[in-house]
Amino acid sequence: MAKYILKRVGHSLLSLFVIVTVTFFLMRLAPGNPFAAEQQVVTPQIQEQLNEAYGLNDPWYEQYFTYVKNVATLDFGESMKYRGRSTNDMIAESFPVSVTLGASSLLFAIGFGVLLGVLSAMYHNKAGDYIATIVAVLGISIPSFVLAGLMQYQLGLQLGWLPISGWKSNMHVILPSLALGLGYMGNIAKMTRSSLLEQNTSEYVKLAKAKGLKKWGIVFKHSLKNALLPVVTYLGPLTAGILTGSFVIENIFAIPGLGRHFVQSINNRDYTLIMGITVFFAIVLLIAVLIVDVLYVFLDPRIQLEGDDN
Amino acid sequence: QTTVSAQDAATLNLSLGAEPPTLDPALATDSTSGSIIRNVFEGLTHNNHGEIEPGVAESWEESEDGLTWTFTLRQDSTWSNGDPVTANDFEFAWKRALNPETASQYASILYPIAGAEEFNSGEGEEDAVGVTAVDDYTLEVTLNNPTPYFLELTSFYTFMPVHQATVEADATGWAAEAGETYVTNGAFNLDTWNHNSDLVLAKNAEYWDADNVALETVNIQIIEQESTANAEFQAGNLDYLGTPYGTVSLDSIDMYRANEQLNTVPYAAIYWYKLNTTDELMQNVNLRKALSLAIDRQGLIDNVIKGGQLPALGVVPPTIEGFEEDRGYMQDAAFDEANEYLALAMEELGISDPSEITVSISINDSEAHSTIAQFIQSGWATNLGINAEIDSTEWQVYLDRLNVLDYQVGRMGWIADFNDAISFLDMYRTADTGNNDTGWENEEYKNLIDQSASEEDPAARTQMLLDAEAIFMEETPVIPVYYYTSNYVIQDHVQNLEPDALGNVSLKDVTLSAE
Amino acid sequence: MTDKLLEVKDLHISFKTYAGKVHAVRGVNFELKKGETLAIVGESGSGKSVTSNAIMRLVPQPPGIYDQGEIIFDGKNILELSEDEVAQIRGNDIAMIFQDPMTALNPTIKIGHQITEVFNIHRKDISKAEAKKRAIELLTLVGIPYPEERFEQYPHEFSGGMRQRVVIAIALAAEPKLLIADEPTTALDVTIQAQILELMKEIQQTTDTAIIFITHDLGVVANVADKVAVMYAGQIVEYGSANEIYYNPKHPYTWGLLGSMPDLDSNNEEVLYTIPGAPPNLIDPPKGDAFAPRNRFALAIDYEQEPPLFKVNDEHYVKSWLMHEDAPHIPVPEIIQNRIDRYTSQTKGDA
Amino acid sequence: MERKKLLEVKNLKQYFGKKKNPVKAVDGISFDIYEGEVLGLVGESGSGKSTTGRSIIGLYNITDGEIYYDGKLISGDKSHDEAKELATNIQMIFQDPYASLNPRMTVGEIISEGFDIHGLYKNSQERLDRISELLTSVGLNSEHAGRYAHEFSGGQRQRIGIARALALEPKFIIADEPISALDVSIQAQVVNLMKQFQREQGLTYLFIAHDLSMVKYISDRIAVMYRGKIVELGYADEIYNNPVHPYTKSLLSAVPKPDPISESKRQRVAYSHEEVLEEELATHEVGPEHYVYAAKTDVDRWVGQQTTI
Amino acid sequence: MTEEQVLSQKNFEIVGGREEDTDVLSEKSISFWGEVMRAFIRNKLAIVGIVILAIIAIMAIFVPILSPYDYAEQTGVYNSPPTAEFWFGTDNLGRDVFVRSWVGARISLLIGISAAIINLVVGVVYGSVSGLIGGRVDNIMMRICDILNSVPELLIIILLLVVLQQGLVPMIIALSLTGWIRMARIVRAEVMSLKAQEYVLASRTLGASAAHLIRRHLIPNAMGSIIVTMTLQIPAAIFNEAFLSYIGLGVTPPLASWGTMASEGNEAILTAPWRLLFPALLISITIFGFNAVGDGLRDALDPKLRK
Ligand SMILES: Nc1ncnc2c1ncn2[C@@H]1O[C@H](COP(=O)(O)OP(=O)(O)OP(=O)(O)O)[C@@H](O)[C@H]1O
Ligand SMILES: Nc1ncnc2c1ncn2[C@@H]1O[C@H](COP(=O)(O)OP(=O)(O)OP(=O)(O)O)[C@@H](O)[C@H]1O
Ligand SMILES: [Mg+2]
Ligand SMILES: [Mg+2]
Repeated sequence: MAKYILKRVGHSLLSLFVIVTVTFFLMRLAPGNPFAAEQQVVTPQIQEQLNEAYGLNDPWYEQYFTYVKNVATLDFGESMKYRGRSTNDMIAESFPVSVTLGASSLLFAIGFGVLLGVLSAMYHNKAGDYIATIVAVLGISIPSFVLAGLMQYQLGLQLGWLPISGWKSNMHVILPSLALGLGYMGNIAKMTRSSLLEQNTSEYVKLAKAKGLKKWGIVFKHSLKNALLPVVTYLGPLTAGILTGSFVIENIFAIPGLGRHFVQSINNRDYTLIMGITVFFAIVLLIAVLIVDVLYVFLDPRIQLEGDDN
Repeated sequence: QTTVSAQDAATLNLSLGAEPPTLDPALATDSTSGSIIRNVFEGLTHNNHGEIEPGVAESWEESEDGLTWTFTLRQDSTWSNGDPVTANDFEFAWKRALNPETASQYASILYPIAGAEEFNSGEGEEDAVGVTAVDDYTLEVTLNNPTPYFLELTSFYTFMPVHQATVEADATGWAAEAGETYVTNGAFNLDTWNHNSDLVLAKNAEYWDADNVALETVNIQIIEQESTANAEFQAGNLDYLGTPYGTVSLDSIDMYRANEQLNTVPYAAIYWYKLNTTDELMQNVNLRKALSLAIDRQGLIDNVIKGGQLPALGVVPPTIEGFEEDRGYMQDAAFDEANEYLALAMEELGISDPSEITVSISINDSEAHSTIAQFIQSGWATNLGINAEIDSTEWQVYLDRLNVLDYQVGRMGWIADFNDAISFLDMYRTADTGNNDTGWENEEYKNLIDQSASEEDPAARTQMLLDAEAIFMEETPVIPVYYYTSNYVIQDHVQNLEPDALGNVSLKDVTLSAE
Repeated sequence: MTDKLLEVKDLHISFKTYAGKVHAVRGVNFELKKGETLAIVGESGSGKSVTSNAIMRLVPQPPGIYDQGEIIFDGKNILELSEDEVAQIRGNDIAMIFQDPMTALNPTIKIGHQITEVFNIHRKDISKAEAKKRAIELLTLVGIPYPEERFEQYPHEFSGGMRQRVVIAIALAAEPKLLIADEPTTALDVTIQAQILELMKEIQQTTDTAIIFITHDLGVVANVADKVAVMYAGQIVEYGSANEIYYNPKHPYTWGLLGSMPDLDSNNEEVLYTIPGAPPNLIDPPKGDAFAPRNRFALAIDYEQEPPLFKVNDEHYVKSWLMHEDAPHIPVPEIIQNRIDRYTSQTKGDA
Repeated sequence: MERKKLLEVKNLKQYFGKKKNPVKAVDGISFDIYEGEVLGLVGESGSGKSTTGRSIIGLYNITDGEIYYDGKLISGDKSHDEAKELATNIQMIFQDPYASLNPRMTVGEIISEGFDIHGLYKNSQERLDRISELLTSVGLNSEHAGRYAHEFSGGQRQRIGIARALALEPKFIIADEPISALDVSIQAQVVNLMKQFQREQGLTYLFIAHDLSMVKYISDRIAVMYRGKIVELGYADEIYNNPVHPYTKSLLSAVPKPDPISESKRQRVAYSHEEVLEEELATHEVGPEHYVYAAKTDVDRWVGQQTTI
Repeated sequence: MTEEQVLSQKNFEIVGGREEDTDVLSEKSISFWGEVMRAFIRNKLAIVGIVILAIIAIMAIFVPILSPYDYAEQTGVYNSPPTAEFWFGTDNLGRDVFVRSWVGARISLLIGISAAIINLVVGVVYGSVSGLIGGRVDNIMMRICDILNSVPELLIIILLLVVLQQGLVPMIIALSLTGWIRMARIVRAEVMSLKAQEYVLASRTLGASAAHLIRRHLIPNAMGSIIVTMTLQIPAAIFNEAFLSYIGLGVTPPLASWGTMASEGNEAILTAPWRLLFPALLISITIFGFNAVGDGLRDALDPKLRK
C-alpha cells in the first residue's frame, strides 16, 4: 500500500510539473497585464518600474525558472493586484471558507442524493421513482446562479428566513450550500439509482433475498454499499472541485472563498495568484483522486492496487 | 432584540463592489481603495463638495506666481499610535509615492510638483522634489507651473501622509491587514478587515475633530453582485447604495425611482466612444461626425440607462467651473445633419451606399456597456443605414486592443480625479499620451493645452481650455455620449451622505437620526 | 401424508414482456417427501428455475405473475402468505443454492459475515460468537480447509468451487427442511462437480433434508435423484423414479436428452441422436403437444390436442399421446436401447 | 502410415501479468496435430486450454516457444499480411454462442466479415451466393443472412459461428469449448455438424472441452492439461482405458454417467497435486504414442499401479 | 369417454416433426435498435423529454421566422412585463423577449449540439485508440487527460477566445476543450471490456486491423454509452455556456443565448423577473428534456433494466 501511494505521489508530482508549465505559458500568452486599469494613469515609465519590480522584464525562461522554484518551495510570492498580500495568505484565508461551504453542500448533496436514489430504485417505475427522479433532474436542470438568485430573493428578501449574503454565522451557510449542492444532489441521485438497479438484478441480491432478508435489509446490508462504489469515483474530482470553491455561488452570496479569487485572478492577470491557486487546486485534486483510489481499495476488496505486490 | 444599543444607533452599513486592492495611499489606484483610505487617512485638506476645507493643514498660502504653497499643519493631529502628524510625514509619503522603487501606479498625479516627474522616471534626484518639511508643522511645496487645482489635489488619497517608521518597518505588508501596523490619522480607524468579506471602520476617538464625528462604526460589506447588494439594501441591511459604496444597478433604477428613493447628483465623469483615427474608415472626420450626430443620447438616457445622466455634447462635464453651460458644438440626435456628413464622408471614401460601411464597436464584456452599444448600434443602423457590429472582449484583452489601436470605435469612461477641465483634455495632448488611444493629435490643440498650464489668470486659462475643447469637438476623435451622474439610494435615517462631483463620500460628516 | 413436505399443484406462472405474455410454467404438479431428492431436468428456458423460484416466491413481480395453482409447504400455501411470513420461511425452512458461484456472493462482504447473516436474520437468540462458531463448523462441513482464516476473507479470494461450497454452507446454515439447488454445478469442473454432489448427498443423509435438484445434465441427475421430472416448455412431460426414467424412458423428448449425450463407452463412429429444431416460443405456446414439431414420432393429434398425463406405473407418468392405447408402439431408439442394455448387463455382470 | 504434421507446438509458454510474478497460463507444452485428425484438449478450468488455442492462432504474443503450421513458423512477430495469411489457414470456433457474435451485425455481415478483411468476393452476387452456401452447409437457410444474431437460438448461433470459421476455407480449426454453453439437446447437433465437416472437407480440429465424454467421442487423440502443462497425451481409447497420470484418472472417475446404478456405485478418485522439482519433470512414452509428463520415478510407480489393477 | 370418441385412429398416425416450424424466426426482424426503441417508448419520462425537446426545436426553428419582431429590434417599449403583444415581455432595450428566447434557443442548442459532436468525435477516437492499444500508450494518454483536467479551464478558454476572437465558433471550441475527456474515458472503458469479447477475438482471428475492429465492432457496440453520454453532454455544454455568459464571456451582442439572457436577467430579478424567468425556465426544461431522454436511453440500452 505504502509503495503504491508512493508511486502515485510520484506520478502526481510529474503531473503537477506539467500543469505548472502549461499554466505558466498559457498565462503569459494571454494579452493584458496585472497593472491595467480603465484610467490609465500609469505612464510608460511607471509601467516599466512595475515590470521591473515584479520581474516581468526578465527573459521568459528566467521567469519560468523562478515560478518552478516557487512552486517547489510552495511560496508564490506577493499578489500583483492585491499589493502587499501574499498569495499563500490569500489561499490560506479563503480555502477554509470554501471548504466549509463545499463540505456542507457535499454533505447535503450526498445525503439527499443517496436518499433520493435509493427511493427511486426501491420504487422502480412506480410513483416514488418518478417523483424522486423528477426532483433529481430538476436539481440538475437549474443553473446554480439562477437558483441562487431565486432563493436569495424568495427565502432571504421576501420571507426573511435566511441571510441574503455574507459569511458570518452558520445561517449564512445554508442558502449557498443548497444552491451549490442541488445539482450535485441530482447527479448523485441518478447515479445511485441506476447503480442500485443494476445491483438489484444481481445474483447476490437474490441470494440475500433467499436468506430471508427483507427489502430494506437487502438495500442497507448488501446492495447500497456496492452501488455506491461508482458514486465514490465521481466524488473524487467533485470534492476537489467543490472544496476549492465555486465562483458563481461565492460571487452571488458575497462569500470570501477561493473560487472568487480564481476567476478574479485570471481576469486581473494576477500572475502570482493564478499560479498559486492553480498549483493548489491541482494538488487538492490529485490528493482527492488518490484518496478516492485508496478508499476504493477499502470499499471494494476485489481491487488490487497496481504496484502493490501483495 | 428589543433594545437598540447606542452602538447600533451609530452604526452605518455600507457595501463595496470589490475587495480594495490595497489600503496603502501610495499604491491605491481605484475608487474602492480610495473610499476607505479617504476615511481612515486625512490629507492636508478636505474636499467638501468642491469646497476645500482644512484637514491636517490649518491654513495655507499660495505665492504670487502660484508656484509655491506653504501649508501650516495643526498640532493636534495624531497618528493612531499616538505620534503627532508632522510635515515630515507628508514629505516622506509624497516622495515615497514618487520613488520608482515603490512602483506606485498613481505617482503621476504628483507630477505638478517640481522635480516629481524626473524623480519618478528615475532621471531626477529625490532631493530635487519640490516638497520640504520646513519644520514639524510647516510644509512647503514647489510646483512646476501654477496649478489652479493643486489645492484640491492635496485632498486626493495619493497625497495622504503615511507614518514613516511604520512604513519603513514593512514597506509592503504594513497596509495589508487591519491592526497595529496599519497606522492612520483619519476620522476612523480600520478595526477589522476580513479580506474579500467585510471591513469595519471604528470612530477614532483621538481624531482632532472627533466631536463632530457622529458615526461610531461603519460596516462595509464586500458584495460584487449588484443584485445581491440591491436585495440587501431592500432588506434594510445596507444604509446606502451608490458611488463609491456599491452602485445602483441599471436594472433597479426604475424601481427606486418609482419608489421615490432615487437621488441623483452630478458627477465629473464622462462616457465616451473613442475613435481610432488611424483606421481606414475612422480617419474620415465627416464619418466621425456623422456617427456622433446620429446618436440619440437623450433617448439612450431616458430609456436605457435612466440615471438622469446628461447628454454629452462636449467633453468636459458641466460640474466644472466654466463649463456649466452647453458650448453649442452640436445637437443631440441631429440625424439630418448626420446624414449630410455621412454623404460627404461616403464621397470622400468612394462609397456609394451606406450599407457598404461596417463599423465595429469594441466593448469589454459587461452588461451595461453591451446595452449601450446595442442601443447605439441599432441607432446607427436605423438613422444612418450603416452596419455596426459589436466586438466584445475580455477586459484585459480589450485594454490591450485599445492601446495598440486595434479597433475602430471603443467605449471608455473617464472620471475626474480633480474637478478641472484639464483632467478631460490633457490626455489628448499628443497621440502618445497614455490615455489617448485614438491616434489623434493636433498642433493647435497641444499648444493651447501647454499654454493653459502656465497661465496664471483663471479666466484666460478657462478660455484656452474651451478653445481646445472646440478644436477637439470639431475633429471628433472621440464621440461623447453622456456625462455621468451619481445615483444613490439611502435609508431615511441617514443624513449628510451624498457623493460629491468626484464620486467621493466623507463619512466624517454623516449623521444618523433615531429611527 | 405426514412426510409430505411440499406439494405443487397446477402451477401456472407467466411473465409480462412487451413482446407478449410469456407462459413460462404451464401447469406443473409434483410432490416431495422428507429426505427425498427430486431432480428437474429440461433444456434451457423450460421453466425449471421459475418453478423452483416460485417455491420461495422469488419470481420477480413485476414482470412475473402467479396465474394459478398452489404451493403447499408444511401445510401452508406459500403463494398466499404475507411478504414477512415468506421472508421468515426463506433461508430458514427453505434454502436455495444458485447456479453461478461467481456472482452469488456479495463481493464486498466477508465470507464469514455472509454465513452468519443467516443467524442474524432467523436465529436472533444465537450470540455473535456462537454464530461464528457455527459458521466455521459449516465451512468445515462443506470441506473448506483453514475455515478460521477463510472466515475473514472475501469471495474473490476463493475459487469457483470453494465459493459454491460457501453458498451451500449458507443454504445449510439454518438447517432447512427443503434445499433447492438450481444448477449448482453447471459452472464447475467435472471433478469439483463430483465433489459437490458427494457433499450434498452426505449432508442429506445426516440431516434428512429434501432436495430439489435442477440441472440439464442427465449424468448428474443419475447420481443424485430419487425421482426425476423432465420439463419441456413449461410442463412436466415425464415424471418418475430415476430408474424408470433411465431404463424405461417413454417420452420422445427424454429419449432425445438421453441420446444426445455420448458416454465414455459410446462408439464414436455412430452419429449422435439429436432433437432437431429449437424449443417453442412460450409467448404463444403451440396448440396440442408443445414438443410435436421437434418430434419425429409426432402424431396427428399432437398438433390438435394437449396430451394428458398417462400413467405407466405407480412410479412413472408420461405426458405424450404415444402412451395412448391407439397410438402406434414406438420402440426406444436403438442408440438409447443399446446403452440401456449395456448398463443393465454391466450391472448384472457386476452382480 | 506416414501422417503429415499439420501443426507443431514446441515448448509453448504463455505468461500473463507482471514479469516478476507472472500467471503461467501455459507453461511449456509441446504437441503435434496431424492432418485430418481431431485432437481433444481437456483439463480443469483455468488449466490453460483456451490460452493454448489462442496462442496458436496468434491472439497473444507468446512468451516462449515455437509454433509451426504446415512446416512454417507462425509464432513470433508477424506483419499484418502474415497475420491475414494465417487467418485463411487457421480459424476458431468460440465457446459462447452469445458473446462470440457481434449483436450489432447481421448474420450475413458476420459471416462475410472475413471477405471484407481479405478483399474477397467483391462482386456482390458472388458474395451473396457464398454466404448462402455457407449458411446452408451449417443447416441454416439463406434468408437468415439479414437477421441479427440474437434472434437465433443457441445452437443456431453456434452454427453461425461455425459458418464464420469456415468462410475463409481454413484447413485447421480450433474449437474452444464449442458446445459447453449449449443445451444438451443441441450439443449433439453441433457435434454432428463438426464431424460431418471433418469427414467431408478433411478438416483438422483442436477440440477443447472439459466434458470428457464428448471429447472422447469426437477426438482421435486426447491431451490432458493441468496447471499449464500437458500431463498426458495419447489415443482417445488409450487415455480412457489406460490412464496413467493420477490427474487423468481423477478426471475420468468424475465424469457423470446417465446411469443411476453405476452412479450409485461410483468411486471418485481424488487427486491432490504434488509439487515436483521442475528439473525432474519430463515427457515419458508409456505406451504407443502415449505420453506422460511427470518425474521418472512417479511415472514408473503409476505404470506399475496400472498393471496391478 | 367422450374424449375417446373424438380420437379416431387417424389421429394417431405418425406425421413426424415439423422442424421448420421451430426454426422459423419471428415474422419481423427486430434489430437491436428496434428493441431499444420499444423499451424507450415505454418510458413515460423519456417520452415527455422527447416531446419537450421536439417542441423546443420546433419553436426555435419557427418563432424567429414567424415573429413580427426581429431579435435585435428595439421596439421602444422598454421593460414591459408579459402582455398580449409581448408574450414574454420586453427587455431593457425594448426587445421582444419571446423572439429573443427562441433565437437564444437556436444559439444554445447549436452550441450544445456542436460541442457534443466535437466531444463525440475527439472522445471516441481518443478513447477507442487508448482502450484498444492499452498498456503504456493507454497510460500516457490517460495521464494527458488528467493533466488537462487540472489546468484551469478558464485560463485556456480566455486564451482561446482571445486568439480566435469572441464568437460562436470559439465558444463551441472552448466548451469542448475538456468536454471530450469524459467521452474518451467512457469510450475507453467500454472498449477495454469489449475488446475481450469473443466476437472481437473472432474478428482478430480473421486478420482484422485495429481500424477495422474499432469501426465494425467497438464503436457500434459502445454506441449505447456513447449516445447516452452525448445526450448528457449537450445540456452540460448549454450549462457551461451559461456559466461563461455569467462571467461575461458569452456570445457577442445583440445575439442572445439562453446563458446571456439568464445572466443578464439575473441582475434584473427584482425589477423585471420575466427576463430571468423565461430563459431560465427554457434552460431548465431543455436540460430536463435531455436528461430524461438520456436516462431513458440508458435504461433502454441496458438489457437488465429493460422489461
Ligand atoms: N424475469 C423474467 N422476465 C421475463 N421472462 C422470464 C423471466 N424469468 C424467466 N422468464 C422466462 O421464463 C421461461 C422459463 O425460464 P427459466 O429460467 O425457468 O428456464 P430454465 O429452465 O431455468 O432454463 P436454464 O436452464 O437456462 O436456467 C423462459 O422462457 C424465460 O424467458
Ligand atoms: N488475458 C489474460 N490475462 C491474465 N491472465 C489470463 C489471461 N487469460 C487467461 N489468464 C489466466 O490464465 C489461466 C488459464 O486460462 P485459460 O482461459 O486458458 O483456462 P482454460 O483452461 O481455458 O479454462 P476454462 O475451462 O475455464 O475455459 C487462468 O488462470 C487465467 O486466469
Ligand atoms: Mg435456470
Ligand atoms: Mg477456456
